[in-house]
Amino acid sequence: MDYTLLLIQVLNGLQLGVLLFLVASGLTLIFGILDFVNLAHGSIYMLGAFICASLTYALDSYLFAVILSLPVIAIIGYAFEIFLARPLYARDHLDHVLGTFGAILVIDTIAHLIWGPAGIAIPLPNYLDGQITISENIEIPTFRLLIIVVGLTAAFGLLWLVNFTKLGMLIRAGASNRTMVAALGIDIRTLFAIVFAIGATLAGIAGMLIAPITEASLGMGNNIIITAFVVIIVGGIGSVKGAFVAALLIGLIDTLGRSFLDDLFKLFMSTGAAENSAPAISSMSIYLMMALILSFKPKGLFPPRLG
Amino acid sequence: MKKVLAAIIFCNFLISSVFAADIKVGFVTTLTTPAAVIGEDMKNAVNLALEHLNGKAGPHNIEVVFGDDGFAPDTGKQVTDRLLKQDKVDIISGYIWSHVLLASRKSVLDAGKILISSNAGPSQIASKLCHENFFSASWQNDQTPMAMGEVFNKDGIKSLYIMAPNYAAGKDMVAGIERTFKGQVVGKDLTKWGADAQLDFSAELAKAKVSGANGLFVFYPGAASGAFTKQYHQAGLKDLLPLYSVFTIDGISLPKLQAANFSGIVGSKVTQQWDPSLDNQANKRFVKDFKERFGKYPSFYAAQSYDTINMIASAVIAVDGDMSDLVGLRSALKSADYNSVRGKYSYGNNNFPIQNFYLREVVEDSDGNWTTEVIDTVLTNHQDPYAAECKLK
Amino acid sequence: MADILEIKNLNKQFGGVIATKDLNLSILEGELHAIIGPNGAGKTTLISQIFGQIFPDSGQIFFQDTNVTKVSEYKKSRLGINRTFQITSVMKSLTVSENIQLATDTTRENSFNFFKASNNQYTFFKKIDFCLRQVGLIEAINQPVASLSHGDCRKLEIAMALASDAQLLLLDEPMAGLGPTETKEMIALLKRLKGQQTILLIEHDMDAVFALADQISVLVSGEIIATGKPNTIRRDSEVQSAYLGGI
Amino acid sequence: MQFIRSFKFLILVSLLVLPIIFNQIGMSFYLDLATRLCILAIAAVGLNLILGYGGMISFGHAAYLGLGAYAVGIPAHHWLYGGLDFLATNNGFIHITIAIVISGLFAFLTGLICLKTKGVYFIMITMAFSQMAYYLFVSIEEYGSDDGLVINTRSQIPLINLDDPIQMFLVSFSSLIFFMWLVQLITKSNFGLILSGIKDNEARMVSLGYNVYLHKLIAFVFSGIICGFAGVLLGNFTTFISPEMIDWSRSGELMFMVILGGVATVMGPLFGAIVFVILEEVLSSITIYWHLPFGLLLIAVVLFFRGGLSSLLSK
Repeated sequence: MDYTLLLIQVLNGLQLGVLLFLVASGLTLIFGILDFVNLAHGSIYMLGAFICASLTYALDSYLFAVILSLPVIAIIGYAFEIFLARPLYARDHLDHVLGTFGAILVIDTIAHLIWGPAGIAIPLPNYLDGQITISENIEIPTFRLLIIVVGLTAAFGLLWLVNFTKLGMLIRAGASNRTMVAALGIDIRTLFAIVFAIGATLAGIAGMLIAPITEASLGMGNNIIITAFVVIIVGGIGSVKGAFVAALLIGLIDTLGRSFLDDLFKLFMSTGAAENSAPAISSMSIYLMMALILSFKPKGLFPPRLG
Repeated sequence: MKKVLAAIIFCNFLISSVFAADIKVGFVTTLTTPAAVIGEDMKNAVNLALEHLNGKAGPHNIEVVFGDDGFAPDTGKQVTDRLLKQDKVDIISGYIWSHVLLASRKSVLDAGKILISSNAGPSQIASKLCHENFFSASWQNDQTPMAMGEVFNKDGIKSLYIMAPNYAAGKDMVAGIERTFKGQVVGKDLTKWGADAQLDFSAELAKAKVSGANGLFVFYPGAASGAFTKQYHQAGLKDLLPLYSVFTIDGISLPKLQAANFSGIVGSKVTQQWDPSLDNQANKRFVKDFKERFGKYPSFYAAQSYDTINMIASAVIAVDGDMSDLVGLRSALKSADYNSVRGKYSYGNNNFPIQNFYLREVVEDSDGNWTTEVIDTVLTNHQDPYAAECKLK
Repeated sequence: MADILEIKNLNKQFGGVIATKDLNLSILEGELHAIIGPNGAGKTTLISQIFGQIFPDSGQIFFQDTNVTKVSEYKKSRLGINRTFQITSVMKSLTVSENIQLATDTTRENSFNFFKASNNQYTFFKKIDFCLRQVGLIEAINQPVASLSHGDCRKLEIAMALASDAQLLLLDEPMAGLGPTETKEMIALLKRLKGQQTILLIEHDMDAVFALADQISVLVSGEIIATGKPNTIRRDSEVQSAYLGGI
Repeated sequence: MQFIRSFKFLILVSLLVLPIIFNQIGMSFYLDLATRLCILAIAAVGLNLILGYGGMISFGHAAYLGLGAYAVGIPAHHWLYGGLDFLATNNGFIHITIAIVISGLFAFLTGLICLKTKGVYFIMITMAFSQMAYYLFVSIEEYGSDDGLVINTRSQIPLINLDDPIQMFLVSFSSLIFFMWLVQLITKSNFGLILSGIKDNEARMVSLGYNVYLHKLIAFVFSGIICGFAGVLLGNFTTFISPEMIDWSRSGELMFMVILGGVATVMGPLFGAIVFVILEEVLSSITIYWHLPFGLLLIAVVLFFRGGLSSLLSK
């Protein structure tokens, strides 16, 4: 085993994990507290990427573009809550799924109309565009390191927010008992809208962070939304801590699977068969893990406590 | 409700029959999903070709009906069926993706129509699935990477790391490079493709970096190319692991890469059967008008689509608009007697072109736009390696 | 008469909270045995253990001399124990008669009848008719449950328990949330049932309990502090100080 | 009531007659459209059994369509190109048997695990299993991997020629009627009543002495088999199968047909399929941006027409 490669892949897995966390944490908050299934969460992630890309060209600075995109995305999340989510809270999950799937189609098509099908590459400032040498033969792209740092900061910020602030107390209370929050005399509608805007912003940040790597492109949200759902299901719906653990777990499994599974398979099957089945099995691995975890813990790793 | 829908369907039918043109050409490409960026280029080129022909092949009007394959084989097949049965086209063309072409092929050939691929050239169709009514206006998948393999041998590349998407064409590209490349392939990754393709290649690039290869060969067409090249650059591999690609850096990705000022790719090399700088009358007119109209260089997809329409027009003239004359159509197509933008070429027994392949380099033109330029002819009058396996004479 | 249910040294804890403590209880066949106690005394927890929704930490439960301590709820139901819930629990989207139908043994035993229509079997009509007349809901037979009043839903629950032919009915606060008139009707209904069925009743309404019960056990903090006839309990000083002091 | 009944009858008759008329006047495309519609409607009917009547929201039912289609494609592939002799056949009855066994088995095995979970967990775990099926077929190069498998010969069934589009349509149509009838029969039976009881109040059904898990599992398997059968027809109809047809978005489409039409109604899945297929067809022939009006329509249906199209009729 090549330990240098392993270390690099662990960092890559970490980077994927924190991105997943940024998307999934918003999803789990919205799901856990508002009991609202938002398939269109991935579209907000995509909008984050596109808006940031456009602003980067307009302002000629990635950094300012990110700063300016944050409130824009928060407002979009807020608007989404008012127009689509709010009328659907009282309905069952089926209606949420149908309505937000409709929203995906609408948002994706509008993005196609505004930005065209091509996708937009975001240029990075020079100080972010290079590599950082960690040791003699370990170099990783600066920007990927930045993603890890930003992601972890956001994660700990969110954990702090949820565990040690008044808003967080309400959020936790809301996750386990909605009527209690109402009984505390809190304007539940405002709380919901705030939670929705926070969730959207987190997804938007993820989009802004990934765009300089993979470009802002149509359909990028639909790729990540299913994985994000896997994350929150594995972690336990409503649990930010669960989402964090599951996101890192899935990021690592996916990345390590992609990089080492074919070598592993070559030990007991032909090279051709290994090269062919490894990608499929590694794409399958996160679903396998989810099925396994759910068959032992039907409510995920950290089910929110009730009552 | 039912009545209204029936009425809509009926009107649809009326409209299409009232304005029916003499010759209807079906053109299947990708108009949605991020891959639509290719489809749009092709559509533009088809419309430009029609304009240059004044919408006519001899005395016969030509109308092109576009179909969107949604980047998925089953949707592609469905839209092919619609073109055949609802729009009743006389001939079917287009197809960017090998798997879409493979899925749709049977419908067209069973209906007794001519099928012309404007891009995809999977090995199966060149060998055991070859058919007298199928023609390629582009190349067989293996050929372009085979040309690249020769370049490696000349440049003295000894070991190679390969990355390609996991679908028919991706596998053909890998097979092609392995055919001519004399060194050693030290690693290979086939990544997920399709509507939710993998776009973050961090794990694969990390493996490639430590693999000890002298070069990295990739095939990432369409929207994936920008993502790939950017990450290649960010991973700091430029000097360590030189990049060689086919169908990845092209007229579609270059403007985007230039907008992001990704100067690392200027000077990188690709192989192709066509280039905007090729010196022939048809190509000059095509490139000039395309640039004027759409504000950028045409891609090879566009060139092949432009050729497709001209090729069809030449066949229509040869049979004087009688599209039921399959024998006449076939022999006209097979003669390749039209002004192709790639220059003169001919057809092999499997109806794939026998043509030149060039080495091209990414350069900045006089207006400061990034494009490519031919620097060498790698293969001359090259026939694909599958022709012998095709039963056609 | 023999004991239909016997509970020996039952213990149950949730985290650090003791819900049931060394509990012993016998119920004679045919009697109406009421359990009273302050909120949080562990009454519902006790019923849930008897019915098998939760299992005790230690101790045994015998039903008709069979040890059923660790038998899960759906099997208990098949053995002949049935319960109603503190919060009304009926199938709201179905009709009254369908609810009864689901409660019968016949439906349960033919539950893998895939193709035979369920609603034209003669035996059902008789039983449904009987049960609904018992509780006075016969007019509502074809109504969807969603349209019933709260009181009627509680009656429906009793009817469902009857339809199941259970030997032992566990009724968890059947008067909860009922108005004065409805409470009177419910008491009358239970009076009619008394003697036909063995009933274990949990109830807050003291008037109802003293009017109905043959035996009363008083549960405080998971422990039974007294068991006896209504008059004995009424006079018991310990009970009065622990629970009835306020009256 | 009378009006609604005759309206439903009218829809069925027009679904049978109109496509054939269109075909006779040279618009054979609409015959194909109707065949596809019938096949998707069968799958929707199958899904409705558990989603509508049993309250189990499966997000993975496209997998059964795929399994059914591969049950045609794989034996036909070996029949044409050799290999795996025990599997090589173009006999339609064997194809159907394989499809039923495989999809039933897949439903049984995944159901064992899925049915331990509830609500959104159930939605996601069914999706996870169908994604696994997706990647399984992606990994089998012999059957075309990502590119899919062209089915070069249709199933052979005595007296029926599936190569004839009209016969293909008639087989699909009559299968649809059969399954609509069968599912209605099931839902009116004891088993169906119990299923509705479980959907309504699972805890209560347990306390009434039902083995809820087993009932759900059986319904799940039934539903899988119906979709598997639809898959056999789909494979024969399109003569092509690719993993793409198992993707989660296809499962979503099936779900939307059921919800659009109205859950737990006999005609709902058919209405849903009709509207879905025709809208897709009409809108996508008008503009490539057809997802925009389609999405807006979905949102409108959810916001303003609760209970789907069937509820509009019964108002």
